[in-house]
Amino acid sequence: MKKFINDPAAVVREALAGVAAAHPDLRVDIEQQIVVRADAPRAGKVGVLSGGGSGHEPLHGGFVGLGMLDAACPGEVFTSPVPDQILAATQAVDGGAGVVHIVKNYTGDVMNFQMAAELASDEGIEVQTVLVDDDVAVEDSTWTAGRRGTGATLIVEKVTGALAEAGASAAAVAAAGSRVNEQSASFAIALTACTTPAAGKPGFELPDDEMEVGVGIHGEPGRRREKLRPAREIAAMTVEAILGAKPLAAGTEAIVLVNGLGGTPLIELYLLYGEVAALLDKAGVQVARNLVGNYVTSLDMAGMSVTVCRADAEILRLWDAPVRTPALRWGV
Amino acid sequence: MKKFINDPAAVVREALAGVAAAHPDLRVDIEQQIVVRADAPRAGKVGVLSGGGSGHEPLHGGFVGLGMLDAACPGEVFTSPVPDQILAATQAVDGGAGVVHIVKNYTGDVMNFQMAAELASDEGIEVQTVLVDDDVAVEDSTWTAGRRGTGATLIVEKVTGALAEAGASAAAVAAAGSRVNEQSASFAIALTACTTPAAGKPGFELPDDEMEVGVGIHGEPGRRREKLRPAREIAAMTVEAILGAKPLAAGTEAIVLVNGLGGTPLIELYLLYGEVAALLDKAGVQVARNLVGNYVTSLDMAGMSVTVCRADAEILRLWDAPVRTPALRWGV
Amino acid sequence: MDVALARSWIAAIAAAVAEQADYLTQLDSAIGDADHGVNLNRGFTAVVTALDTADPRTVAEVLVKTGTTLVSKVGGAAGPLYGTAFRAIGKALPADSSTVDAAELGVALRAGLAAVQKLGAAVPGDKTIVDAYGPAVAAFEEAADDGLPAAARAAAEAAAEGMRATTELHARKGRASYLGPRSVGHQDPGATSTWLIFQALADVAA
Amino acid sequence: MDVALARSWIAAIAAAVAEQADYLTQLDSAIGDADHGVNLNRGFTAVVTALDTADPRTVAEVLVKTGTTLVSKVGGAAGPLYGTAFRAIGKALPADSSTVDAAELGVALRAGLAAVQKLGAAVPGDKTIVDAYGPAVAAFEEAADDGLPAAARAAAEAAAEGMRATTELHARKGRASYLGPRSVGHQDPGATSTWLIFQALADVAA
Ligand SMILES: Nc1ncnc2c1ncn2[C@@H]1O[C@H](COP(=O)(O)OP(=O)(O)O)[C@@H](O)[C@H]1O
Ligand SMILES: Nc1ncnc2c1ncn2[C@@H]1O[C@H](COP(=O)(O)OP(=O)(O)O)[C@@H](O)[C@H]1O
Ligand SMILES: [Mg+2]
Ligand SMILES: [Mg+2]
Ligand SMILES: [Mg+2]
Ligand SMILES: [Mg+2]
Repeated sequence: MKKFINDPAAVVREALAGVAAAHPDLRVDIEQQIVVRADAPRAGKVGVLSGGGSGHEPLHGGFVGLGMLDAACPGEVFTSPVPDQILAATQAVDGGAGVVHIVKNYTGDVMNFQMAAELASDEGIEVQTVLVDDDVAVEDSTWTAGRRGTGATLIVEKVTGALAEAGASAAAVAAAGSRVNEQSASFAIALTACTTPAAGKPGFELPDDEMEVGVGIHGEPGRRREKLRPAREIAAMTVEAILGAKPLAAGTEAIVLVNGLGGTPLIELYLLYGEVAALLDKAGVQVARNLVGNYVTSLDMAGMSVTVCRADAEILRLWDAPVRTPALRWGV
Repeated sequence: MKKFINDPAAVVREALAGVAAAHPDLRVDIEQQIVVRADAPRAGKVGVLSGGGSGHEPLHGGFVGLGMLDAACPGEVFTSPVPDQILAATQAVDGGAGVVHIVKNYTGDVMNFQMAAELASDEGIEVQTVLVDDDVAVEDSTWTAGRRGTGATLIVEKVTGALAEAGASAAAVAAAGSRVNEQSASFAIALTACTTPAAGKPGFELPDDEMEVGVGIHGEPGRRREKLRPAREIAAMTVEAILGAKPLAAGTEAIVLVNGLGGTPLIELYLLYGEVAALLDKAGVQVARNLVGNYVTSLDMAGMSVTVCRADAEILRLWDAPVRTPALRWGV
Repeated sequence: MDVALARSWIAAIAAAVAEQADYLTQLDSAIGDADHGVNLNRGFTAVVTALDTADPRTVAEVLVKTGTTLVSKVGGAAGPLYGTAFRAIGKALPADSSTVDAAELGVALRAGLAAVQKLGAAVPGDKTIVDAYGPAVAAFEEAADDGLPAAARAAAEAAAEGMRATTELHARKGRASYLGPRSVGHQDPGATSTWLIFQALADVAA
Repeated sequence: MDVALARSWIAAIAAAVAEQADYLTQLDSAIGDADHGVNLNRGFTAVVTALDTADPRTVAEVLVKTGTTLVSKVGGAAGPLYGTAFRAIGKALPADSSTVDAAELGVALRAGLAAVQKLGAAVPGDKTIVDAYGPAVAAFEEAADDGLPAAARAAAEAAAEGMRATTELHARKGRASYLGPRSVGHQDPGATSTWLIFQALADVAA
């Protein structure tokens, strides 16, 4: 295993120490593993927080700040945070107006956040939960734990954060988050497996001429394995899967994310974005906003995901609202 | 070779098509391979441009925009741009006040930019050149082509761009760029080789327990090969090399960049940043500003570089000035 | 089972999980996210410390403390599931008696299974903890009249069989379900750790 | 050498570079940045097209056009160096005569070398183009009295020898210099392409 680490068991805490050193404007509690906005809690403002396993950086800690998350609670690598930790973050951002939990749809995340919400409710904090399940590679059937939460999480966090910043109620913030989720679809393809510090070796072996199609962000193999194809065809598979699952009427505006899984360089992501944009254009979709980069990652996995979010005027307005976080910043 | 590409020979042009699609506020000339700010040239404003081989994204195209570069001219992968291309970019940003070329110190880059500067001068455009050679792994002796330009390029581009935006003369902008370069030192370590699309396989084979020390950003092997060490020791080697080459008096303020070479995930870069910050703190260096991420890359290389730039009040003021580019944005 | 035996059981689980942590993680690597062994090892290490500190007076307290600690230290799917299971087992035991008999433990184990299924909504055949836990409880109940050692041995054997049978199953819950039919051919990590738990009981009760 | 032979020379270089592009790139991969073959191949492909379009009337024009095209298509170190060399060679030839003799070509090749050294500041032994080009020009000059075929053959042999000798050299110029002593043991890509250029001359002049 080739990583810039000291001890596999200490990676998350030591990375948090780096976050603390790099961003003095965030409050990082390394013991509790929570990252909180310096000005939280703000009386009367709905707190927005998210969390999940580590290994998806900049998600979620990189999105804490003005106009986005009030707190993040990163678990161990690929392991959802524990209820105590989520509760601590919830308390840290509760300004009396309720707290919105943004939860990616994984069994572990859902259960731990649910337990934390119960604990918070015992303490009189109103918690609303937005479940993100945008990954259309996983058919939502009795055969699975449901669709996974992936790239759309970023858009949900941006939109809910902006709405909370504007003073909306917890119910309104949560409703907007759920709407973004419902209007989003993602699909991912990997060229290599990632290596968790704990396992020390790649999760699977992929021959030089093959790719995993329909992967998640936890290093698991995808829905199927196929021969490696040119970027143009990969983009087409991806866009077809997305529009197949959540069709968009011609003329619809969308926010599009071409996201790297951690080990894919920007030059390839831009090349893919060019292909994706051309395909969406052909399908009559108007790309109103886009983001190209490594945002919702899977450690060092070489791979990419595409997220398309149907956007109305409200979503675009909230997307454009000022944001000041380590990984996403504009307007301020 | 596992990459999201169509044709190795078309990677740069196709990635530029993606840049054009993603950033309608930039003018991208795919034929000429140049990326230009929409409002260039601005009468009376010094044009700041940079270029070099592709494969270092977001450098340079990702830094074109308000408060930073007016144009970038990306060559083929790891191949400096040609004089015609540089000339076209120079003409595109010449507002009559002269143009500053920011050139990383490589034989090819230096020669091509020099030829372009001569062509521009033939056309009556005053060109000033800032040579960046911050990589202290390469001793500046008769035995080398001189120190390489690496991470400090970002800081030079930010500072010169801000100064040009503020209306300074070409000579003043170039002088500030050279000062940043002189006050900067970088050192890089790689865990894997990168693969250029043209070569189709990694530049070198590195055993699982070894690292290349003192690498550049072109996939070449480093100054020496060593056993892989914990992040803490790697950070120490790096900081020692930097402070050894350009010592900083206790209390000195610095801008610090912990940079990934393209294949290293953010969680590792933050972990490294924590180590680097602690070491600099121990050495009495005050980290006034920092940046952690993949900014000056070498395709998919797993590796990192540290850049330390001694910063005075003017440099910090220019660093903090508003910037609005695809890869660096604040204050606007 | 008295407090000492209950604590031996937990200590034996902790030892087994520590020893098999890599194995569990490798199983999870094939069809999940390569953290099951690390997670449980972190959890049971914390449980051992927590029990030393708390010094519980009843079997029920031992098991509730175990569950509570797992919930707050493990995370992922296994943390809430095993945590809730141990809490439910503890809560189903007589609250004030310092020993419990095999029949009482059988009832409590059944309550633990119910809690896991309530929380995780898995049914037999979904390729989860339930596929080892279910048969183990049934075997335990059936042999409860023969005393704890026999019941625990029967439970461990049934858990092992259930665990092995998960290999051929197509996962419908947890991360492995994302793989669809590709989950077939791999033994479930959670069912495997469940077997370790029942085997530890058999070992200390023997 | 007349215009047709000059164009055959360039065409032969283009063919050799195309055929050896991977080899040159692999050599550059070991001590550089793995682009030398791709770069020259792109450049000489463009040169062939440019010559077809320009249809030059003199040997000098052929070579100046070649150099100009290389400068504007290759990039990197090799583009300016080879581009400047061919431009200097062309400019050193009689501007209006449609044929040049071996002695005139020798003088021009020497001017090309001087231009390369002026631009790149490399001296013999630096592990560069100069290490093949220098011996080749010297051998060409020495054999010029025996006519073009003999002079070109001598130059190609000397270039090959110079190229092979770069393997043992410690680079002091270009990217390979960054490797320090680790550059030793690898043949220089630029010296190798220089040999291809002189070998192409020997082949067409034969
Ligand atoms: N809904 C569920 N009910 C019962 N057991 C489950 C359920 N979902 C997952 N599991 C079990 O959890 C195990 C994985 O645990 P672990 O790796 O620790 O958590 P995670 O999947 O969050 O990484 C699986 O092997 C499976 O046995
Ligand atoms: N200063 C120089 N003078 C002469 N030749 C040089 C010089 N620097 C580099 N070279 C030659 O250029 C070759 C590399 O060319 P190429 O790979 O195309 O350019 P780059 O090094 O910019 O990638 C080297 O093998 C060497 O022979
Ligand atoms: Mg997990
Ligand atoms: Mg090059
Ligand atoms: Mg797991
Ligand atoms: Mg090269």
